[in-house]
Amino acid sequence: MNYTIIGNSAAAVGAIEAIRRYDRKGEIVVVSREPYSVYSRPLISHLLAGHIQENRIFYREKDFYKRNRIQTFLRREVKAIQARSNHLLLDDGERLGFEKLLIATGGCPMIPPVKGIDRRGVFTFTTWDDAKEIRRYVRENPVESAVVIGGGLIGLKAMEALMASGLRVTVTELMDRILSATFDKKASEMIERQLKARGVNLITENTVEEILGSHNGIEEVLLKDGRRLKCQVVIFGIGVFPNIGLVKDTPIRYNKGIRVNAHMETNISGIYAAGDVVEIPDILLDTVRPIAIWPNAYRQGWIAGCNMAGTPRRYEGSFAMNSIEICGIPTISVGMAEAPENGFEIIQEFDSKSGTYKKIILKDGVIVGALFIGEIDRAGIYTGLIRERIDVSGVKDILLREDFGFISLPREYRKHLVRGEGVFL
Amino acid sequence: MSHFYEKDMSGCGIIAIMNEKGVDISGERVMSAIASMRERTNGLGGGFAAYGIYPEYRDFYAFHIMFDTHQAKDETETFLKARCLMQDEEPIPTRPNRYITNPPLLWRYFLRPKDQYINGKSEADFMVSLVMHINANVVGAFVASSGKNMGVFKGVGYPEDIGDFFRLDEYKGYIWTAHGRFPTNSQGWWGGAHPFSLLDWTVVHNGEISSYGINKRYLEHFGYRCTLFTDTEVIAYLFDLLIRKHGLPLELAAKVLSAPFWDEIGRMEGSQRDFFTSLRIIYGSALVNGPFAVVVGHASGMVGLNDRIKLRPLVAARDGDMLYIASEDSAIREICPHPQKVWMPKAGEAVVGTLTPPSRKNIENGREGANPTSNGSDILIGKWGRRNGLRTLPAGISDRKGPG
Amino acid sequence: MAYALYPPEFRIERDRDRCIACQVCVRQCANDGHIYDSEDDSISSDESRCVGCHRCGTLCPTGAITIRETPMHFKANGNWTARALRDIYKQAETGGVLLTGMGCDRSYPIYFDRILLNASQVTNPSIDPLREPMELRTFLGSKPDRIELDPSVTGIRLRTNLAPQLVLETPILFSAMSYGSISYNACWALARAAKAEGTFYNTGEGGLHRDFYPYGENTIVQVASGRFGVHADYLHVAAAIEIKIGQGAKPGIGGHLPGEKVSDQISQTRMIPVGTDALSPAPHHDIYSIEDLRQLIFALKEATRYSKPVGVKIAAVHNVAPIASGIVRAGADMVAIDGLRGGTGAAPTTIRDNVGIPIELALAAVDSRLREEGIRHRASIIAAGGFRNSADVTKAIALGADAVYIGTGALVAMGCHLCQKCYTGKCNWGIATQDPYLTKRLNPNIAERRLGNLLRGWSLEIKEMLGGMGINAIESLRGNREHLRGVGMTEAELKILGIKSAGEAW
Amino acid sequence: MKRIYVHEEYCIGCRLCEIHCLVQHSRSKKILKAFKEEFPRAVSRVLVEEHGYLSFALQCRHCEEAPCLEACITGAMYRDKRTEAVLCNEEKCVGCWMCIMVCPFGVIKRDLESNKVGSKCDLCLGEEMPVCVQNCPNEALTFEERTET
Repeated sequence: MNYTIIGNSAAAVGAIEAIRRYDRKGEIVVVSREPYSVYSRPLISHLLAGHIQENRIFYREKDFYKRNRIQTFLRREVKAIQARSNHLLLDDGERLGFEKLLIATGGCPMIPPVKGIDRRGVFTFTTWDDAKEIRRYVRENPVESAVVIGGGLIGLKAMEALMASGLRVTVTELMDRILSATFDKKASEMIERQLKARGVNLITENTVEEILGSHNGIEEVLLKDGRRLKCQVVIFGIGVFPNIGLVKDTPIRYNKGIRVNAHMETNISGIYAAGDVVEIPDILLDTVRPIAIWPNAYRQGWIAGCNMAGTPRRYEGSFAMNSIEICGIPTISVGMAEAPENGFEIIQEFDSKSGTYKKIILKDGVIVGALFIGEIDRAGIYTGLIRERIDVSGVKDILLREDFGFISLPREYRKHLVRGEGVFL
Repeated sequence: MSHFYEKDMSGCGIIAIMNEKGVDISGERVMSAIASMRERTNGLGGGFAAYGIYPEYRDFYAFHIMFDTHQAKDETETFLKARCLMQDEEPIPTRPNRYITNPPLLWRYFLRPKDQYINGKSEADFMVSLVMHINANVVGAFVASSGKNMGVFKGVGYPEDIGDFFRLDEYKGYIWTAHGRFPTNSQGWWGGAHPFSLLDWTVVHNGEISSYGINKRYLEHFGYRCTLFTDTEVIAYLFDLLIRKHGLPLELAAKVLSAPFWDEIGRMEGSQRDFFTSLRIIYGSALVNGPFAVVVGHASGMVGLNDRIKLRPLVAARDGDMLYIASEDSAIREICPHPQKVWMPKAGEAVVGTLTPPSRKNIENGREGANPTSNGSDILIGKWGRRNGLRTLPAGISDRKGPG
Repeated sequence: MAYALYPPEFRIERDRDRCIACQVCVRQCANDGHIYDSEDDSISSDESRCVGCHRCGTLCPTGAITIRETPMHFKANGNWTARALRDIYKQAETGGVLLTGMGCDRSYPIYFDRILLNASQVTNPSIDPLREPMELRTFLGSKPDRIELDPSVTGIRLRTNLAPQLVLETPILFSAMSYGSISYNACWALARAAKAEGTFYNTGEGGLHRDFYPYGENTIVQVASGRFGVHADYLHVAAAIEIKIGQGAKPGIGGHLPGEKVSDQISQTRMIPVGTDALSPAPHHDIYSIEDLRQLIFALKEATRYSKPVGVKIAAVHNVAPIASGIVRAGADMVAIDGLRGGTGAAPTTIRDNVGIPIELALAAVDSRLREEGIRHRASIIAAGGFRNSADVTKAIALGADAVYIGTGALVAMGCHLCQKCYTGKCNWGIATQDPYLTKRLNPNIAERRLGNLLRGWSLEIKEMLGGMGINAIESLRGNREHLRGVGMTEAELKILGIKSAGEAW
Repeated sequence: MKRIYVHEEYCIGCRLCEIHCLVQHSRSKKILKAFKEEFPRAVSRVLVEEHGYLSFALQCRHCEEAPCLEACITGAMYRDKRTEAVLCNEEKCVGCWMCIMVCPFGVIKRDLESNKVGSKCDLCLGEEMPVCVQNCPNEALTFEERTET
């Protein structure tokens, strides 16, 4: 059996490890645009900030491909998927036949229509190369200040990295607050206060309209409200969208992302897709949408891999969740950060002294959202309750109490303890 | 009689010979057999039991009595004459023997109870009560034997000397048992020598009875008064109780004294299992524990028996109508060089010699049982005899065999 | 009470160098003897609450805790001992009866410790139980004094129809301990151990929880003066029935299970309302005489169609021998005699410590009496009351017991430390309590294992002792007092025990 | 695999498991040192939860399909080949707390000093039995290989 995988990140690794679990012989081919052995994209901010050395960015051991007997086509780009004939056409014209195909091409950074984005000093922030280039540029040019476009997770991680490298940083956010997608107002305020305290220049309800400068670099940016900001670097940190370029003009169906069934298989049998490139059921919002987070990517890859290797497994769907530490404040947000309409119950707890904030959102006795700022220990319990749709109305009042724990939950749910089995997330 | 209270802790030699057809055997033969086991004795006691020696008095109880004093003799005779017709009385004939010194007064009496004294009791029970009374209450008097047409001759010395002293070469009987003692604790007292006897029961015994304490109390429950001087007597009394009073066949009585182990009983089939379970439950206190090899004689036969793990030697042999039981093979070959069959009875397996035609009802039951076609709950003596023969001994027994 | 006139009984010594303030002691003490002070992260003691159960010291991971008797705080006085004074102070405070638990702890002579066993030398080979069969199997029940046979043409038929017997693989049973006085887990462990080791446990007067019916064939059910939990199923499921007349720890005294211990489960088992005191009258109010007892014995035999032995348990009192004789003649198949040192869940201290006689003397007297009367075979004797080890058991059997009951010994095997506070219901070892915080401290799996180990260990030792005496079946030791010798006893005591003095040969 | 099983009906809430776990993961592995001399004090990797008289010890379940393994962005979480235990390679961990976010048992704790996964049951690799099991006085914790899933 031949398994071919386009992409080389979490979903790809998940698939490889699943395939090898059930099929030790089959041939596995990985085609990746990037030249590197599998590495962890979320670590690029740590790298840029100098928190870690390059050798620590690798997601798996050096011998990962060798041990799993994988034929790699690195620094090679797939030009086209020939779904009918089960072939891939590579940039150099080479054709690769496949029996099972996994499309794990991930996402691409969003770049809004801004004039002057081709100037030197303008970067995106998703790949190791991005990080390397930013670093080189900052080292080789007289750079003092930067503008980060986007007050979401990526933008803020980029901001942190740049501050760590000694730059003055401005963050522009279109909405009225940062992290509007993952936090509620109070949480955003808490972080904003911290950012300002650390000298970050936050500009909300505003964005860059044009990047001005000369051939040898950026001099300033022009904001929507006409203001101008001196800076030498501009980074787009808005977010990513599914990288579905490849499947356009193929019979593979897609919407925002590639559409897959519970086996992570596309409408073309034998062709699977996983990771940031797909759209999957959001079990909280009852919609199908891309949820571009690492744990999903790996698990989808794993599920796809199982099915490709002939062991049927179903993907349960997922929901938004994120863990991020900003200015040393750990935060976790799972599911909804704010109640969309009435009919939701909210339990919260705020302690300005310790700077902690906890919030649980319930619908019909079931948790649909949890938000933790400052204090995140045991947050996973709530994630589990959301995932398993456990009715917690019985213990509502103690949900956020110090001593709330597994013991407060129905015995049936505690069966995990005795059985010692894992649960899936 | 405090010196009477001794537990007989002795290593000994025993020999028993019998002619099952009742043909007479001279005392010489048993004397030479026991003499061959001199090594097993230390001259502190020897004795003989002989059956069929008083045919002319066969209807009278022959009392062999030892007296320390004339006063004891008078007291005893008065007591007896008051209760019995005394057909005859005489000193037991002896001849001088340089090794036999200061014997007690030795007399024998041929008695029949006066009917009016029996009142209710069986004749046998009445005679037993006389023996018990004399042994317990008449200072210096001891009834050595009290059965019909039999007698016990015993004293302090090597058995062959005792035999010579009592002129046993002049007696003829169809059963002879003999005993040479090696006591570890005995002041030489004539009464302390084997055989021990009650009515026509005689016991020669090599061993020590660890269960003495409870056997004694158990017998007391049935009116036996173990005033006697050694644990050997309990064997005589137990046989008397089980066979004469409870009507058990000899072989079953042997199975009470030397009971099969529970795991062996567990391996028996239904009715046998129930039978032996009941037997052990009921007669637990009659189980004789500790090392012993014993020959019990009585008017109509004899039985040789080992303790249940055979801690003392016992050999048996057959030659025609002759049955031999002894501590050592050599003793048998001394008088029967080439027996037809020689065997080492298994632990707890009775060697039974029976006088034919039998004279005891319960023996009949037992022997006729040898017919293997049985139904349900019948116990086939022959059958469990064979089963017993198949018995596998627990590990570690064999090295406890051999001369003790 | 304003203040106590006497110092705490115990002193809690905490080695500060060792204490790591882990609070195990705080969490384990149901009496709040240890207090955690979060301010300076340290632990202090309230010694007035310590009952000396040693739970804290046993579980302390650094061995930082020692519990000591408070050194004498009263002026020394041979008559007015600290104990006497403390009792008076307590009573002066409360005006009530002083209660206690477990068996008499006064220093009356323990005759077992003055009796020595025999062994073989030279003339009689001792037997190695590891290499040769050694039989402890014991049958409890009435036995005929002779076997009845029917001669038949083919052989011999057994006519005797044996009365029902209990078969024990070792002559040790677990004494009556009621569900209520001890916890569900404790009862469960006893039942499981009895089944596993081929012996019996006894429900006491607490009825039988239906969960334990599967252990019926190893269960002796008690019919006591309160008649708690007695019904048809109760009698039918059991292997034997025991009529409880008295108890060594409190002869002539009834039982009292305080209402707070009568939980839902217990109320169902005892068939009384939740929360009501369970009071067992001192006498059975349908037994005012021996003939009344006979009626109850036969009522129970009738009720169970003569399918199981019926026994009677009495406390060892001065007249025990004639009483036992009467009980046997009244038709009991077993007589259990509970001596002075027998345990209890709750008894007035003064009764426990002053009423009754030691089991050794009672047992010997009863065995002798029944033999004198020629009725020893009609009933089995079970001795009870303070058996501490296999030697006690062996000596009791040689004195004449068919088997022995162990209660305290079993509890100790399960973890009891004899603090004698059973009646408070705050047993820190999870045994004599119904408090769910505490009952789960007794893991029945562990308890069963420990009980089984105890029985097996003792059985092995008994076999060794038998082998040493040259005996390979327990019935040859039963009542065989020749293997006992006394030391430091008066003629009268030796006479009652029916044993010779050490130094006397056979 | 051999797992730690929890029998809550026999947990007596003494927390000796926590104490011995802490000691096992201290520098000296000596109880008095660990508590009195080592600062910061080591962290127990087992957590006893109590509610009324109910209590039990909880530590990493070493899930068959472990959410923390899937969520770990650095690959620091890995499954030990021999024991199948889920372990954390502190060299690689950067403290993103994804594992804490997804662990449904809430048994992963932060080590605030190193800002790494600090407290994560490692089944006491090297010991023939985890110390929490060894030292549970009531056998409320057992270490068994169970075939049934």
